[in-house]
Amino acid sequence: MTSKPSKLSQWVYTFGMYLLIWYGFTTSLDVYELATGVLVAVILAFFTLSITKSGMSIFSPVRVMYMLQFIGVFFVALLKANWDVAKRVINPKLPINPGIVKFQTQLRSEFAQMVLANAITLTPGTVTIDIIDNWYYIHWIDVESEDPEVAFRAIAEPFEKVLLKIYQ
Amino acid sequence: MSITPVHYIAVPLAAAFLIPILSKFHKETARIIPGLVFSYFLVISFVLMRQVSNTGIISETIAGWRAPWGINLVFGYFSGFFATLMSVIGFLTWLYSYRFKLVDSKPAMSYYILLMMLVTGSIGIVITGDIFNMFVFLEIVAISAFSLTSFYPGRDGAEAAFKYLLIASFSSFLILLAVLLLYTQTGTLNIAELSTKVHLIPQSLKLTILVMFVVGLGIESELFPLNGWAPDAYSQAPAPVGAVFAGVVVKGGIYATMRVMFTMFDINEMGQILLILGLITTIIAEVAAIKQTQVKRMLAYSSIGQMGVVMMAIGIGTEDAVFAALFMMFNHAIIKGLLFFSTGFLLHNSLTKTIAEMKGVAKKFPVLSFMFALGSFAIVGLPPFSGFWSKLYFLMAAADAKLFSMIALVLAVSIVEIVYYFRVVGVMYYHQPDESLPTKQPGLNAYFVMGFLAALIIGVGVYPDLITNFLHAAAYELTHKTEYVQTVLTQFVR
Amino acid sequence: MNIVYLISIILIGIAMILGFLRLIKGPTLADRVVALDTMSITVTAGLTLAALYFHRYIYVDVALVYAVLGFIGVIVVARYLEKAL
Amino acid sequence: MMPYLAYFGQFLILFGSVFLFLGALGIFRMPDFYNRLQAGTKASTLGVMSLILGVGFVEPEWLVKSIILVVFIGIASPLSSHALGRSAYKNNIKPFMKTKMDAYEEVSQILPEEEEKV
Amino acid sequence: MNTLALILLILFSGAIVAFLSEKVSKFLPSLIAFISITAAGILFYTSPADVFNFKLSMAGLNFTLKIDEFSRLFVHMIIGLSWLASMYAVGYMQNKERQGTFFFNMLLSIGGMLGIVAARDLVSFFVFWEIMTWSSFLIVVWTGADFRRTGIWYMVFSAMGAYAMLMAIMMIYSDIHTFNIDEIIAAIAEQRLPHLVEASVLLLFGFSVKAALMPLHVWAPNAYTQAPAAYTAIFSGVLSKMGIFGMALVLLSMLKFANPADFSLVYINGFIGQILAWLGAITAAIATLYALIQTDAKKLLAYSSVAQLGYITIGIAIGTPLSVMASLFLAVLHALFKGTLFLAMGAVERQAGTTDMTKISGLIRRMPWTFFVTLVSIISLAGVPPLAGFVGKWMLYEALITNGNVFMVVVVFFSSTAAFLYSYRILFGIFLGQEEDDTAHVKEAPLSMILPMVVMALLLIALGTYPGLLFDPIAQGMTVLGFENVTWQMTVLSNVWGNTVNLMYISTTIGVAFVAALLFLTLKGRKGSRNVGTKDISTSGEIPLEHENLTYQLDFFKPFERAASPLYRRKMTKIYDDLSNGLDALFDFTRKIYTGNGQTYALYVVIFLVALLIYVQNTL
Amino acid sequence: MKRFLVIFLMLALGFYLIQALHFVPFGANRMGAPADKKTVAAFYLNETVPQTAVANVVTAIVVNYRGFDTLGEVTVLFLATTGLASILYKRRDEEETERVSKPSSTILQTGAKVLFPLVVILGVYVFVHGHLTPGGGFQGGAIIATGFLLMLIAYQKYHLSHSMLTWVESLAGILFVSIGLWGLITGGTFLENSWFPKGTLNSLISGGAIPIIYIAVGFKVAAELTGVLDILLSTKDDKSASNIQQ
Amino acid sequence: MCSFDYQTIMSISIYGSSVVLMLLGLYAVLVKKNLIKIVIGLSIVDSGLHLLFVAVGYLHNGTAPIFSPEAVDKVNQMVDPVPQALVLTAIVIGFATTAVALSLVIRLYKHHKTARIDQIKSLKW
Ligand code: NA
Ligand code: NA
Repeated sequence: MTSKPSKLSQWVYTFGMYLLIWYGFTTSLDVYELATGVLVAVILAFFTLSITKSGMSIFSPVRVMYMLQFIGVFFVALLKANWDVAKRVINPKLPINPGIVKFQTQLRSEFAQMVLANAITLTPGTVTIDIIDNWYYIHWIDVESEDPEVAFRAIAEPFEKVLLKIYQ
Repeated sequence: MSITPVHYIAVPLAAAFLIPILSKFHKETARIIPGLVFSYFLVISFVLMRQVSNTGIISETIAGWRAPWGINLVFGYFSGFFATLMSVIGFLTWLYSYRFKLVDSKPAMSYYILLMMLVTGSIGIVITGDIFNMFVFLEIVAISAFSLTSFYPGRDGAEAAFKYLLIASFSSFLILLAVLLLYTQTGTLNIAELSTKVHLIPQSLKLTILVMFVVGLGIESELFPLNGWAPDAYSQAPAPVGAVFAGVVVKGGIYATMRVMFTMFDINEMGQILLILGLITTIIAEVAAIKQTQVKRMLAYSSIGQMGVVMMAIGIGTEDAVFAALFMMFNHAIIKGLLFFSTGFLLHNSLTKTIAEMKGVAKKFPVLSFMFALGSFAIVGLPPFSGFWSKLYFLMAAADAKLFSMIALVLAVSIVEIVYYFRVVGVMYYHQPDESLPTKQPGLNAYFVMGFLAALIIGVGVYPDLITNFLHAAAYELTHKTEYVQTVLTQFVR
Repeated sequence: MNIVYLISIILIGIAMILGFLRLIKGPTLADRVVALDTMSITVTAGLTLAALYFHRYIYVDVALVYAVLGFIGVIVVARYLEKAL
Repeated sequence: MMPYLAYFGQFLILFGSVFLFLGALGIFRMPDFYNRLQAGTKASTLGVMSLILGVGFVEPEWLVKSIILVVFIGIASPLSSHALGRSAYKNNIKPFMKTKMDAYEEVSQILPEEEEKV
Repeated sequence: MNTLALILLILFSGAIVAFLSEKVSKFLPSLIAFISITAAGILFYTSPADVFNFKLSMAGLNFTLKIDEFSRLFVHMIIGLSWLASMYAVGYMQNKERQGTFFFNMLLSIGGMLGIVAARDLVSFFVFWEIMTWSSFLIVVWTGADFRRTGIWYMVFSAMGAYAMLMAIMMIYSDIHTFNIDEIIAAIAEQRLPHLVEASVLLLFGFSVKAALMPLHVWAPNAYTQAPAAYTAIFSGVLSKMGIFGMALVLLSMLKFANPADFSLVYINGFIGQILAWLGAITAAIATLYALIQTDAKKLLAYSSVAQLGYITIGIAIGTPLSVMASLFLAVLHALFKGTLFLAMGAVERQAGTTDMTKISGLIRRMPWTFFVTLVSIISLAGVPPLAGFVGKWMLYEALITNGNVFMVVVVFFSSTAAFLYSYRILFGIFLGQEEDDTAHVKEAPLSMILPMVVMALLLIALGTYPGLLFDPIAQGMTVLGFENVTWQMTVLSNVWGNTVNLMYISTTIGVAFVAALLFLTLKGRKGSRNVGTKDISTSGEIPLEHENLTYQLDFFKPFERAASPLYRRKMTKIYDDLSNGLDALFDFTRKIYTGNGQTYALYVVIFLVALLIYVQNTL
Repeated sequence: MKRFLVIFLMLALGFYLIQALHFVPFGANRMGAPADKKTVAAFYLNETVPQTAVANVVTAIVVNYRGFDTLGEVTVLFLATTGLASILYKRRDEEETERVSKPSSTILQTGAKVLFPLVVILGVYVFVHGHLTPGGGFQGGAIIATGFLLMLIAYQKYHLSHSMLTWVESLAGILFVSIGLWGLITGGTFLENSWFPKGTLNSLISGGAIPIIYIAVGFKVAAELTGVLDILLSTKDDKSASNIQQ
Repeated sequence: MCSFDYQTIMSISIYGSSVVLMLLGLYAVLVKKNLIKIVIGLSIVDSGLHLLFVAVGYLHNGTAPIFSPEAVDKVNQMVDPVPQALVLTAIVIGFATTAVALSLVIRLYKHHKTARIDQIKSLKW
């Protein structure tokens, strides 16, 4: 996210998200339900606008496409990695070489950093321990290399690539 | 809109919720509104007591569902006695502490709200007709009491409150468990309906439930060995709160015990046990009291001792004994109130609150000292003060039950009581005063409160019929539960 | 009963037991919390399955609330372990 | 269409419960905290997400809420794993055995050993 | 308005007014007290006898007050002595602080005593008893000198007594559901009172405390000494007689009316009487021993009072017509002479600052009136003819011998002889002998104090000469107790059993001899006396072998004390001290149950819960 | 020694508890057939829908049949916050001592920011649908409070407006009592529900005043629990909870 | 299966776990020295009791007492709603108590510099 979204865009985004969540909970298009949802969304948006960073621009078609791509990439990685975990669990004698490695990210958006961190955490073998000044510290169950570059490529590169596209 | 028992609860709750907002605009509302509520309590008590004497027990339904479907409030002579007593003590306590200068407005607001809710909760215990609702009110009282116990900053208040909380948690646990087991066997929570259904419970389970009630409510009624919390709480709470503990809170516990043992069950099932517990409580408490160096702690142990005697009277279980128990509670409330109130100023600046610090205060505070001495004379049961009559009626009830060894022990313990009260009076009057201790003079409001209590003590002492008819009616109502049950289960006030 | 559900329930049940064993074993508080975290996730799954089995939509709400509370509970303990509370 | 969606849902349920089981097994069998964290929470998360989505497919009316649930778990579960891992590290729970590499040591403020045993 | 109620109301409201009037003027309380008692007295003596009857139904109980012929005897004592003492108090209390409290309590205790003797139901009796007790307690501690030893002991012993009475009252109540004494007596006669024996013993225990019978006497010497003299006269003179009144009520009124067919009861009655009589005798003897070694005149008189109450108890306990009459006679006399003596000592204390006999002497010249009343009272006290004390004692000997209690006669005789020895010391220790330098400024007490004392002294002289003056009311009172045919003559007392004692002969003979001896000694002494140092004992012509100074003032009875030391070794107070220390340790141990650890309290709760569950499930 | 005593006590207590539960067979019907309405439970099951048009019987009991309990319960919470404020009250000069800052990771902070609205909306959903789904004021309020808890622990310096909390809890409480009193004023009983249209079963607008009360309760509970958590979390200098627990 | 049928197992496991929870909590309250642990013990006791509340209301093959559209005809299967209503109150009260307890612990620790209950007894006898 390079430029700060306009106030209105922020409002609409926040309100829309909240109304969406409300609909998710109620799954009902009843007039009263929706009216209640609107009321809730407006009031909550009023109080939480300060913590929202995004605007409506996040829903540009390109970004939505990349988002879908990210989900795809993520699911593939997830399945692959879970297979790995399954093996480890069934046979815990597999070679493990735990350690904590670090690498630098180019993502600047807090949200994007969080998404990346979560993606890393959710793919087995790695847990994001911390992010300090754009450096990720990752607990890696089988450290392949201590070199940040190598670690980055092995752990985060596919995710970051897509995320950079969404949040640029 | 006529006055009904629910006003006892609804009005203070509305006030309690209003105070935090209103005191944002005007700080004084935090102490004025509770005063208005307490005054209104007096009005309610008066109106309802008249109504009871005209038409009998009042059963009010809540939310439009008659018992047992909904919760109901019951106000008869028995509940009315407690509610009125609590209202009066509450009002006096508020008046007494009206001029308290609390450092800033926030704790002051807490103090008055908690005080009001302490009394409201106790009245709730007394007027509710539902056993689970009674538990809720017990908890309202408990939470307010913990906070008030630790009201003064510093470590000892917190210590006392923690012990109180720890032990009171056992009480909640046991009462709740007992209520649950009762519910599983009878399918109801209404006290009146329960009393018609407890015979359905298998004997062994019934005994377990009874034991849980005895222990759970015994904690609230300060029975030995369940009363470790009490001396600490009484002595650490602000003096007027001590008066409320003695005059209101413990009465709530005793009321609950009586309601459960007499109305829900049959007193004969646990009477013997309560009798013996009461006796042991009295003996140990008075023995501990005589060894105290702190005045408020001494008063606390003394209170426990008195409650032991009340419990003995409950254990005897006859109408006369209940009458004596009610009379004792009335006396205890007003006399302990007077003692705590006078102590509050006599030891106002004292940090340690020891008896030694009251040396020769009579020279400086003749009226306060006189009040304390009067309270001492009354509480040990000397005629012509009100304490004498309750003691006499208790002994008569015990004599009727041929409990001579108990009478002997109670009387022996009374000697101990005389010694420690008179010792304090002696220190106050017959020692040289310590000039170094500047103490605050009470205001007119405090004098009025103490004067009123003193007048009551002497008035009832000289002319006990001021209240005996009323107490007889209350005792009759408790020991003949048919009217209660009938009224609750058939009467539907809309 | 659908065989799929039966197998699922058995697997979830075993998962609960295994998690519980770890919860008891520890050895550190962190280990127990991890076990608890896993168990709370498993319970969420179990609740959803129960909603399906009993055919009561409202149990999904229960699962949702359970998931939220379980998550925040773990976060609290984690922060507590960091001595940040 | 409907039965196929339901069959897919049932497959997801089965798949999910297997991973839930594997996750729990990992929690149970793995030798140290970090491995448990790694093995346990991930597989369980995948498992629960799959299972809930499966339920959504079996009962399409519930799908929206299932997705909400899945999204929530998808965000929350890694967060809690991360928080746990971080706090365990700061609480001096060292990675198991022959750790060669600890890049975090220099930047993290590990809490001192408790000086006062109360 | 009922006269009896009015009298009590005057006294009680007078008490409150006196208490409050202190704020107005220091002087006012004493005046109000005097006026109240005067008013009560006038009301009592101007009303016909049958109006003293008062019934009240309150709080579900029936209260009955009635003054019969027996109580009337005591009312005379109470009102008479109180009136004189309150007159005395006006001067005595002058310039003292906290007079309001003093007169408040004084009036209350007087009202209490009147209530006691009038009460015809046990609750009223107890109420008045307690009012009398705590108000006298407040006077005892009024000076504040020794609160713990005097105040607390008095209260503890009083409470023990009162609660024993209360226990007895409750036992009676549990049997017949009434507190009315007449109904109780009727029930006793019909054998409807199973707890009669226990109740009687407990009641007597309670009365013994007030009568300061061994071993319950330890409070008395201190209490009598510490109370201001104006009150001690009442305290020792009539208040302690309330114990005697109660004993008479139980032994002569209640137990005597037991159905004669009930042999066990009659036997027990006799048995209880015997025990009580022996306690009285022992009390008399031992208190006399202690009186002998006192150096403080008030303390000496206090022990003397204990001893005298011992004799009086004997008479009541023996229960024959003659012994009862002797007792009542002695009771009235004791009120007079001990009252006078305490008042006199109060005057001495007020004027000379102390009653310690080692510190003052030779006050006869400074306070002649006081000396005169003291002399008269002491002669009466010592039981020496011609004054009335002799008559009373003689009657008692007679009663005891007739009843076969010969050994008791020996004890009483010893005590009354010794009484002469100790009372003689007051005379010499304070009034006679050589004047001390620092008492030179002492003046005679004011008239308001002298007057009551003189009145009482004159009464004593009158009664000594005409003891019959008292026999009439006593005999009338005794009819209430069932001694119906006791008749009297001026000099000869006779009754249905035919004992005849010619008092006039004996009294005249000994009286004449005594007066002659007194004159002789006085005249002789005036001729050949010379002044020596007050501590100079060589004048008696003997060389002191020991280092003690054996003047009248100092250690006069030291040789005796040493000889009798085994008798003094075991002090009753020591036993009570040990007892109270033991109890104290026990209490201290017990209170440690409250360990302060909240967890321990929680453990108590669970232990108790489990114990109760086990008990209930296995026994009920 | 004490340990053995306690173990013995626990065993004995367990024995008697189990003995008592022996009379409460698990899963047995103790209510009787609902149509009989012999027990209160059967009455509620049978009568809730016709009488109140509330789908969730528990809600009908909590808010209406036993609404008085709920008022008491809300009061208990209110008193807890009031009491806590006084127990942990510090005079202004004491207030300076700040706790040692141990910030959480940015990941958690961002996550909390993202999840917070979701949790709050969930809470609102739960208490608004208290009469339809398993939920209600307490549950919803508690969920909202956990949302605030998340923020409080993710951001150590997260500032809550106490004035706001006070307003919310007081107004909600007043609303509850006022609805109760309205019943009295209109000639009925306290907390009377019949003055409000019932609506149709299983729609948002149903159950008369019950949803309104539950919404009030939801707000009140949310504010109170949040207040409690805030007080507990913000009143520590160096004596943090983690230190006490050793 | 054999002698243990489904109902017995459920009964033992549910009642058993609630009793065990209560007893474990009580044990902690009575034995643990640390104030926080004691408070946790109290909470565990509460939890056991709350579980018991829900358990006694259970009906075999019962369903939640909510007349949602798919369950309007299941009135005979619905579990006892009353204990559920009661337990709600009990939970809230338990929470309030715990909150007050914790605040007291904080204050005690501040003043006594310890959280050992056996060292916090300046009020005794
Ligand atoms: Na409680
Ligand atoms: Na609790």
